Amino acid sequence: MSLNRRELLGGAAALGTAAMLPKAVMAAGTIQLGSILDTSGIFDAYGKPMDQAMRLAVKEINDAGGLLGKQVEVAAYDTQSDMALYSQYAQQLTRQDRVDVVHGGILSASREAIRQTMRKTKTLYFYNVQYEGGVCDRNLFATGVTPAQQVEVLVPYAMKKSGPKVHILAADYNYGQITARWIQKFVEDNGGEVVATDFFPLDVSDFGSTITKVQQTAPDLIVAPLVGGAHLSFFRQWAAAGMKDKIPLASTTMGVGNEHKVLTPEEGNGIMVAYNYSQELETAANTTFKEKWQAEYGDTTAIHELAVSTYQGIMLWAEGVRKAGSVERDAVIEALETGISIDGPAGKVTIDPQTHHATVDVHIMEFDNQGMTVIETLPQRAPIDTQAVCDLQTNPDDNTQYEIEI
Amino acid sequence: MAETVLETHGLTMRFGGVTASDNVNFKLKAGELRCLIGPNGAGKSTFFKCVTGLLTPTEGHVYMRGQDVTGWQPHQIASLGVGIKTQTPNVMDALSVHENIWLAARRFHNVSEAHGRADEIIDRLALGPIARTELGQLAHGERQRVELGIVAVADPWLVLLDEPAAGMSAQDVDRMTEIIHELTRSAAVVIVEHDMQFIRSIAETVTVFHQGAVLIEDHVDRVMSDPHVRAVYLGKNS
Amino acid sequence: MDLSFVILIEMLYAVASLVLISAGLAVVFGMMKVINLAHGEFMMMGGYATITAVGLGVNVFVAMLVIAPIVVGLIGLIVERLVIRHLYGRLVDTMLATWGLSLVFIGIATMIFGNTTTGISTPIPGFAVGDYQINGYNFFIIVVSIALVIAMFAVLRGTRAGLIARGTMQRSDMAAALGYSPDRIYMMTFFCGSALSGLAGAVLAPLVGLVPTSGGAYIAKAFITVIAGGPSLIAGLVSSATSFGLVSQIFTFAISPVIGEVALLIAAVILLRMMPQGITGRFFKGKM
Amino acid sequence: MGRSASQDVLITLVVSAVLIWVMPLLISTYTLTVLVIYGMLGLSLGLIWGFGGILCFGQAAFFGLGAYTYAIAAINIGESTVPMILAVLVPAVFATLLGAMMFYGRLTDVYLGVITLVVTLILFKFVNSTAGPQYVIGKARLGGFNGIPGFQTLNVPGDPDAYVWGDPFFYVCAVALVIVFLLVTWLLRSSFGRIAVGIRENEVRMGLMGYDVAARKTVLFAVGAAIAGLAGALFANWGEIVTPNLFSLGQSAEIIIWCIVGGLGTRLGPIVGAAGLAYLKFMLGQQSMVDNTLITGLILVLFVLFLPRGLVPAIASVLSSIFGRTKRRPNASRTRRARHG
Repeated sequence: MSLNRRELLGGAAALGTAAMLPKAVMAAGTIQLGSILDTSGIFDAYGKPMDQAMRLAVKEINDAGGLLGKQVEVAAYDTQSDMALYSQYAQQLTRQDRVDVVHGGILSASREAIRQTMRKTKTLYFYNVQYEGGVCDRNLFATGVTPAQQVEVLVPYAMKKSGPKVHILAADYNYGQITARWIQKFVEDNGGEVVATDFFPLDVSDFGSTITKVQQTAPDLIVAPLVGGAHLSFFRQWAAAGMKDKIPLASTTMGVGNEHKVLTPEEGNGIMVAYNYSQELETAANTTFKEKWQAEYGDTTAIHELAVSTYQGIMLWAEGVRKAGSVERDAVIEALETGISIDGPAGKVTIDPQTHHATVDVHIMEFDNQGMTVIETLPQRAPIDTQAVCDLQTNPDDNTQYEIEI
Repeated sequence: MAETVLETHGLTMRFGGVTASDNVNFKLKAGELRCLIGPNGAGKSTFFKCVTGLLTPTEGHVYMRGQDVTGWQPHQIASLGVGIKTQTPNVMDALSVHENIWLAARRFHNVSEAHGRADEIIDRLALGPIARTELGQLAHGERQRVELGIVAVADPWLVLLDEPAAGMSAQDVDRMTEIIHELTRSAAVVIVEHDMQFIRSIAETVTVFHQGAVLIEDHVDRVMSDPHVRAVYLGKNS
Repeated sequence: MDLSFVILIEMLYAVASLVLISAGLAVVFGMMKVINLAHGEFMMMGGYATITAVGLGVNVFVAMLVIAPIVVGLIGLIVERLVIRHLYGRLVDTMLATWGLSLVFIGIATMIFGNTTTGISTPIPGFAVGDYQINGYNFFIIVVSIALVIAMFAVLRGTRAGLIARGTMQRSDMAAALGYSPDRIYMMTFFCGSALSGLAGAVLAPLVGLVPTSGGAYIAKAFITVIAGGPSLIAGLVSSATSFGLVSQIFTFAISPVIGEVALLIAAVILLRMMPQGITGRFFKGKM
Repeated sequence: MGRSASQDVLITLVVSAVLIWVMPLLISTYTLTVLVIYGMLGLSLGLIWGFGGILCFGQAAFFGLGAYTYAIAAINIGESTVPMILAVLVPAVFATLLGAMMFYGRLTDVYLGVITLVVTLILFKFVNSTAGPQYVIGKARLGGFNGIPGFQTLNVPGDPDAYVWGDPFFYVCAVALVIVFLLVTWLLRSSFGRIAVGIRENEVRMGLMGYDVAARKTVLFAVGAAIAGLAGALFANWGEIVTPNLFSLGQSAEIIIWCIVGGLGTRLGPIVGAAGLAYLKFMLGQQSMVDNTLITGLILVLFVLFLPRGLVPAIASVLSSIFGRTKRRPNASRTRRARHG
């Protein structure tokens, strides 16, 4: 690809547009942080707390005197759960608002919709969401957990508690497909067997036949990376059929958007999960964080994994800026690549220079009375899945989302 | 001997258990004007619909100029040069008189010829003053007249009319009679009607339908005096 | 043996839930020739009404079977008075207006309840059939929809209101000529239709997680079932729900839930292509 | 039509030239591009619904099909010219088959609506469940819910490295819309277009005149689909990603709303409706006071109740009453009937 020509044309276009436009009024001497999240529409259960976390983080930074002596100003857009608006607002943020960094994107599709725009316009981009892993792009930092980080610890634990025969029920999209493969790998690595794998599109909400089918395969354990409101029905119908005490459940997704607060204790108790964050984490950092959230929003029930990832993502970026002494993209990337870490509400988060992903603490947890009780903490798990395919140190021009061959 | 333009062999149409049209054999010569009469439910409208392709007969065949057209679509039958007018006015209400007639002419002629033909028919039917008016705003009689114009503009050799005089004023009926006579100069005409007054004024040969079958087929005067026909119309069984 | 019994129950359940999902829409369409595209949102509101009532301490069955239908029926009444009544006889316009209303309801529900999935747990425990566990709530849904069909039949056959309703279905002008105000009949019909939608949403709520956009999942299925059923209210509803329910469950068990849904949709296309007036337009003409 | 053909073309060209020059001064070209694309999509439904009486609940199916065809072909071919052509042809062929099935089956209004809706749902469900690695066309993974990113975007024909993007892409889209608009104008002035309007008004009569109604509706339907497909391909280029949402009922709904709000039975209405509402949606995303779905819904309800003919006819009648021009009176019953088609 002749990138030069493209950049030339595009650059000229951007310049031309900017010159003609009434430039967004921005106070000189502030740092612009762009945010692009679904705060309305069907994904707003994820997006709203993320937006709150973002604003909380920025407020904290500003209250402490800002970055490099400048205040951080937020330019936030609501993409209304509409993929087309991601492209539009990404252009708005990069070409008109000319922000210094963009945090945001929820679904993988939304990330892919804006990632190239960020890259082309050389705008540093943070994607702060648990996702399927494998994105290799020097311009992007992904601070959420990836499947291997979760599955590697969750599967052995769950199998030890139940048995070797595993049935996988996964959401039928990118994330579910990739996670299912990782589950299969770790089940086999631990001497188990996957008896069946079923995929469900995100709008399937009737699991009656599935529950019958699971009983035919008679597994010892179900691992269910199911996603979203419709799939929540599975856990409810599973309990309603009286299966909950017969076959244990584990999930890599349940609870990311606080879904466990919707299930009753009878439906939820005992489901095994592994995440970076839980509201029930009994650490000083988490207590402080919840107090700050409480002071700002009055209610901490909305905090979830993705909100905390966002908060940590912004703090990592801020740390990078401090270290670089500049908001200029390349300087910040270099600073982040030194392996910067912060202590977030969920523990220590370190940037992995090789992949631009994060090394985080992973907690094995079980649902208990609509909370997530930490059973075991595994500190500083590296993003081994992405590490297997991506090395930005030797190949900084890489711009691919790899599907990791296992 | 004039050519046979329309012929049916054993035309039968059943709806569930009801036989609406029962083994009808019918023959029409070129240039002939024929009225189909009969009380309500006698099967004349069903016969009409089978002939025009609006219904596909259960049994039997329809021939036009010797060609088997059984089961053809209305548009295929119309394309042969058959003009059809259904019972209720079937026109394009949001279009003007001229547009309505032009569309009919356009089927068989190119754009400019179609304009010429349309203008000519509009003149002939004295529709000139309302040529640019939308049909939705016209009176019933005028709309019926426009529909006849639509039929006439295509130069048909066979014209099938279902109750053309229904709901019209005496004056309108007179004009209608005139137009139909004019049509017979170039085409065979079949009229489904039960207005006896109108039939007397227009018909020579009439075919009487009763209970789906042909009861009698003869000159209008003889039919009118036939005791069977009278009985049928008065509802008695003879 | 156990397995075939379980599958049989699943099939019955599929048919029953289709009946339930479509009943409200069928009543409104059958009587008024109005297609209420906000039907799914009425169901969604039925679900929220139930959850809210249960949250306030009401017995779950009272909430589902009494409170939700009444609440949604009243909402329907308001909608009918404000919007639908101005659009009678304009099929497409009512579709568009109710479509707009569905968006409005989604918006309002989002503002009140947020987009977080909520729900209540099923009030009936599961039980074992041989080696298999089945969801006891499925039986409840089957029973409710059978009761519903019988009730609809009884009302239409056995009551004065039903007689008027049947008359209106056949010839709306006749009812008016007999001195019954069509305005009132339509108002009542829309109330009943909305209440049925509310009931369906309420009864299905314990099985699924509820979000303001939940209605969208139902409307397409209900729409297809009602149209494919054709002009006869009960016969159409039952016959098309049965055909679609069976087709989708057979494919679900044989292959996967997605294929089941696709099979339902393909069956609808084939059915409508073969019988453009719906099943009852062809086989049950003039019955109810 | 009131004006002569050449006048019409001249006015269209002048007005669009002015707009293409002025609009980028007011709105960023990136946003304008998508407004233009949506305008084209609105026009595609406006043509078949407003002038052919075919209410299609699944116009988004053709839009999505165009976008996916482009993306898949572009990945496999690596040059954008053939993919662009395919993106127009594939939806048109698909619509021909679908249309023939429906129109020769004499399906009308609601039943037609159900079939188009169902077909859209099938496509959506299918594409949505293609996340697995087994769903590959040539080199292109279908990607399921996540869609397909990273395909070759529009290039100067014959030179795969000369990308057309940014401002130039806007001009390409704008000119494409003008060309499509002129083609639609020409089509509607032709006998074919006038016959289509006749069919919208009275199918039976047109059949009795000897016109093969089913064939003509099928052709019109395919033309609409081709335009939607072109819009889809341009959209794919604009967003640089295609996702199953393009096929969604929500997308179909929006197209219908654009037509209603803009005005049915006009060529300009659907374009104005599409661009206006899409821009409104874009503006609403910058506030969080009121839920945006609510506003869209309210607009639709209010339009159906109070301005059922849509904006463009309403403005036209206001203008003509102010300037007292003896233009043909816009007929209310016309749009009404069209909708019931």
